[in-house]
Amino acid sequence: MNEEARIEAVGLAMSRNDRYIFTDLNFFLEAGQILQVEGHNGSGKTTMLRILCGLTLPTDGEIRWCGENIRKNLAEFHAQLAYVGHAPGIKDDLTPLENLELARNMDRARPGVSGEEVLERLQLPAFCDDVPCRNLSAGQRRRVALGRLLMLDAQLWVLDEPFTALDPSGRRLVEELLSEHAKAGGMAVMTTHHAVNLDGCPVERLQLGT
Amino acid sequence: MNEEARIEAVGLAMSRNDRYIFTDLNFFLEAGQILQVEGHNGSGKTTMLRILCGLTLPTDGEIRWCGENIRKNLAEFHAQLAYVGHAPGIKDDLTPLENLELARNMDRARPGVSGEEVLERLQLPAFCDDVPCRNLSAGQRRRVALGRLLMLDAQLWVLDEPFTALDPSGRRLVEELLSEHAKAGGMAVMTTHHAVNLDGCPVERLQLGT
Amino acid sequence: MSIIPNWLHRLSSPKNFYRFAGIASNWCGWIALVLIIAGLYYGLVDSPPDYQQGDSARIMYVHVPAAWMSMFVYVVMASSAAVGMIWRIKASSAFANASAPVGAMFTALALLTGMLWGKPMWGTYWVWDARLTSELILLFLYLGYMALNSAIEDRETAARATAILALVGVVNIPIIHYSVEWWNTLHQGATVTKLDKPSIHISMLIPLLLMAFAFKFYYLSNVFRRARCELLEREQGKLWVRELVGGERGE
Amino acid sequence: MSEAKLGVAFFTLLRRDLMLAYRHRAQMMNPLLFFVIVVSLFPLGLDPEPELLHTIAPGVIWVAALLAAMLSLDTMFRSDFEDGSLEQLLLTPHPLPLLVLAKILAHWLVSGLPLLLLAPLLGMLLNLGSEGLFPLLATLLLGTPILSLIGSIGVALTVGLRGGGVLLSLLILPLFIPVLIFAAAAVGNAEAGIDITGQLAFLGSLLAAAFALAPLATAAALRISLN
Amino acid sequence: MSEAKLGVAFFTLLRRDLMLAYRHRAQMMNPLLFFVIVVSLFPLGLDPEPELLHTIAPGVIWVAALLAAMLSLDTMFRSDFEDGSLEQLLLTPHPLPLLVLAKILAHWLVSGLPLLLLAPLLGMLLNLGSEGLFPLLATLLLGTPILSLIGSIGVALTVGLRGGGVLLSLLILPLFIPVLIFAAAAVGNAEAGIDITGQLAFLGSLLAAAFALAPLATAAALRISLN
Ligand code: HEM
Ligand SMILES: Nc1ncnc2c1ncn2[C@@H]1O[C@H](COP(=O)(O)OP(=O)(O)OP(=O)(O)O)[C@@H](O)[C@H]1O
Ligand SMILES: Nc1ncnc2c1ncn2[C@@H]1O[C@H](COP(=O)(O)OP(=O)(O)OP(=O)(O)O)[C@@H](O)[C@H]1O
Ligand SMILES: [Mg+2]
Ligand SMILES: [Mg+2]
Repeated sequence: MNEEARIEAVGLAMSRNDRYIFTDLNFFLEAGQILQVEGHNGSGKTTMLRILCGLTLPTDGEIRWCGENIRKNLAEFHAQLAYVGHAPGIKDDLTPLENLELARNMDRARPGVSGEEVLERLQLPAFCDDVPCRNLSAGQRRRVALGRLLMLDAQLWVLDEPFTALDPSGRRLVEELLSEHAKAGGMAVMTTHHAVNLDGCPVERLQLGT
Repeated sequence: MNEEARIEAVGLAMSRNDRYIFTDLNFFLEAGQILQVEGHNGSGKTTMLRILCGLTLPTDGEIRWCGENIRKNLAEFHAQLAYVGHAPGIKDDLTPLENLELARNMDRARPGVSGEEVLERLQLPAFCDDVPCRNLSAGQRRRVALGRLLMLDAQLWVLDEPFTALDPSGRRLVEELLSEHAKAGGMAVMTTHHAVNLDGCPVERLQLGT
Repeated sequence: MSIIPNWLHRLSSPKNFYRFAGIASNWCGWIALVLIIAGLYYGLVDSPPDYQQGDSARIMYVHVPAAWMSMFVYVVMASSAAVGMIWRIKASSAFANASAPVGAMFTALALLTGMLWGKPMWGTYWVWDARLTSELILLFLYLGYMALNSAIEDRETAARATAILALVGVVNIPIIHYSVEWWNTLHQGATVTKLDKPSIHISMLIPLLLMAFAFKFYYLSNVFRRARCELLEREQGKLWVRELVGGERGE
Repeated sequence: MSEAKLGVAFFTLLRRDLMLAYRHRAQMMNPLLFFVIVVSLFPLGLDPEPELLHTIAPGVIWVAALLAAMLSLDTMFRSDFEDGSLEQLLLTPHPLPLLVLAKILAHWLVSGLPLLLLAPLLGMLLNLGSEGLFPLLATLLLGTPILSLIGSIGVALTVGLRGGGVLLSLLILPLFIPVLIFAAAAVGNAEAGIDITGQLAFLGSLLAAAFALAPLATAAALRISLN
Repeated sequence: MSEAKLGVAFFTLLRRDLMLAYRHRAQMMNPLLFFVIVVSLFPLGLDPEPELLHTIAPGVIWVAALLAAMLSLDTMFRSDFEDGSLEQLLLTPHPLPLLVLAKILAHWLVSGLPLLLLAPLLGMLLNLGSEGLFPLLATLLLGTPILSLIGSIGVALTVGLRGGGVLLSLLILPLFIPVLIFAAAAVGNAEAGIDITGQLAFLGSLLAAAFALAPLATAAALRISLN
């Protein structure tokens, strides 16, 4: 991974219905760092993450990837990005494996990783292999969605409440993934209302809406 | 509230696509008790709660309210019930207040409670009063959905992951509501992957899918 | 449960039904074959040509029984779907599901033979009169039933949803039957099924009835076979199926 | 102890649906505009000879009404299903068929009634004679509620399914056909000076039957779809 | 370091949509059946005289094709929007217009092409003469891709909205009208023995323009809808 990578928010402001949710937000993140965005309900965390990905246009300010506004070269930025939001982003009519293969082929794949390995890592029960995702429980679907992180070769992970619907073993799994990612030089921005415990990795915090 | 109230599951079994999720489940709950259903992802918690409400037909077994199968008199059972599931059950195009009034008029209302009081209790910011719910954040919408518990005069609460998307203050609020409800003789069945801390109220536990 | 007679209840367990259906399917198949041969012989060789329509009238021996079957099967399908829904009898829902494609086939056959017959009689393959149209609707109802059935994943939910659809569609059956009276149409009025006295010659009536029964038995044979397959699939986890499959493998 | 009141619930639900429609006034106009557009497509697709238009007017107006009703049906339960309001409806202590009836009534008021108001104008566009106008209105008045009632069954059956929209059409269009045939024939006959009380009586009895049975079937279908 | 390949992504997306359609074979048949049903509605609503049917055949078939295309459009992005796949599509490193093109192509293969195969049969039912058949097929071949292309813009604009279905019709039906007019006129003319190369050329250039512009517009609309 790129050791020099750096994502930066400069003077970010966002208004919805003529009410500012946040103004003049500045922060940056470098390779190997993890940022947890905190704030009460409605403080603008989801909105901020979507701006960070380039899905939503901020009212003011910009996001810079390696010093350059992401709008300049969105494709290159997206090649570095993996996003798991509130919506799972998986097709209900396909099996978990098909969904993972799909994610791989649509984006920049992590070399040498097979769908089966990822499924194993996600601890889905065996019968799930040939069951369409619509028949999975909330937590099982969440796991499939998180599988995207393992299939893609992305340096920046953006995660919106990744622990939702996961049982304790699932939460531990995500924590492991995060600390491995950070150790390999990746970076991650996430929101969660829960304490995260990544062994050995410091977690930066950003407080919104104080 | 009815001191004699009692809900009981007798020999419950459920199969989905010819695979049994659980079999021969028996438990009961009496006035003033709270039951937390636990289990790993996919162990059948959501399915069980929907059976308990009478939304889903079990493959085998039955639910009894005060000793009588709920199918015998579904209307009377539903008059005692408030359910908050994965889906919020609120209309996105109405304001929070309109949603609460709606819940009240469609069901058995708690006497002497006004929508404004409930909104205050839910700690929604003031500007939310005349904003349609679609413009609220995930946690704010969750709070409106939980408002139903305060508007209705229900003895049995059934809650599927009520803490999802709530910030710490929201979680404390739900815990307060639960312990008040139990002290007043109500009963509640809920699922959550997190530890709950109701001061003074013991919480029964039911483990699924071991 | 007490409403169902005991023997029916026992028969309706998937295992017993599976065995019964196997035997019934074979018997009905043979009976159908014999009746078809007899019917075709009397119909095509032994009966006189129609005094008005000549030899083209012989298509009647396929058209009329097929048209009757298309309606009969729908009623059977709807009733057995309803029974399956109300008492949650898997065998009954499986029977209904198996009926749908057979019924659709008979309907298509009635339409097709009707069209072929229409060309010499009315000078066109198709007219939009009430009977023809309502028969076409019947085909759509069958197709809708199958589409809904395959769109719902959970078998039990699918069975109950399609039962409602089938019951609602029954309205169409009297419309088909009485359409010739309600609207003035090109199509023949009732000739065989008139209550007082059939206005058809006996030498034509016999092969017609033979073919009608042949189609009924063919339907039973076919539907039992399909229902067996569906039951096997739905009960694949059950002990009796595993025993059965294991036994046939010679283990 | 408080009691849940059925009347209050019925009117609350009715008012809620009307209010939601009103909040989306633009969308409320949609079935209407669709109706107008489809009707006006025909003179475009065909040779616009007055004589021909006159002949096909009743059929075209009725087919358009049917398609408009069908398109608007799709929204009847879908949004309630998606946001969980439907579950909550099933969990009230009131008889579901009556609540369903409130929703059907709202649907008709929003999407059926306006067609009635617009029909005279379109009839004029298509050179429909003045003898045909009253029968057209009468058949629409009797027929559009039937469309809402029967349609609700189909929507309830398909509400949880992917691509439900087209499946829905497949299920209910055949059931609408008798209405179409009788209604269009009535208008045509009236123009030709033939008595149409028979056809109107048939539509009326169809309406009565649908009114009695459709809410029950819809309620049962909803329970199944949510299972 | 691995590279994301555009070709792979294009065909993966195309294959995915075809596979999803195939998983729901029954639903794949739906636009077709809808087409058939609508065409058969007309003779019901009208007086079924062969002469009349013959005259209105091209118009009716084209209106039905248009409605069938429109109904099936609704599913083009909706399920992707609801389950978040659309967001993910926007976040791939590939040019969005090309990915959109893959989806449009899949849509046409599933819902436009089958209409072509069915049209001769329906033409026969409506007494369309054999001179009209080839032009009907030619116009459908040129016209249905235009419907998919233009339609995708409308779907992209309305994908996040409630009751989008009807709104969608409203947005795109007017855009479809030129196609309808020219195509139906071409078939009618051909039957009357008039030369139709002009009309076909017009449809062809419309197709070329839609092919070049629609994916760009759709991609831009999607970005806006997801903002
Ligand atoms: C596509 C065209 C046609 C269709 C869809 C059709 C459909 C039907 C149906 C549904 C019935 C059963 C009615 C009932 O039992 O209530 C029937 C019966 C019959 N059809 Fe056709 N028919 C077609 C063409 C014809 C033609 C061209 C003829 C001959 C002129 C014909 C002669 C008859 C006769 C004789 C019966 C028996 C009537 C009775 O006794 O009930 N049909 N047809
Ligand atoms: N509609 C359905 N059809 C078939 N199988 C289903 C359906 N819904 C759920 N299942 C299966 O039933 C099992 C239990 O699902 P359920 O949603 O009840 O789990 P859960 O305990 O709530 O899990 P989670 O903690 O992830 O929410 C899962 O294994 C799932 O695959
Ligand atoms: N589409 C929208 N239109 C108008 N306002 C919106 C929209 N989406 C969100 N908002 C407003 O923006 C604010 C921030 O919303 P956001 O979803 O980013 O909060 P959040 O921090 O993610 O909250 P939560 O913890 O509840 O998920 C909220 O007050 C909400 O009312
Ligand atoms: Mg959020
Ligand atoms: Mg769950």
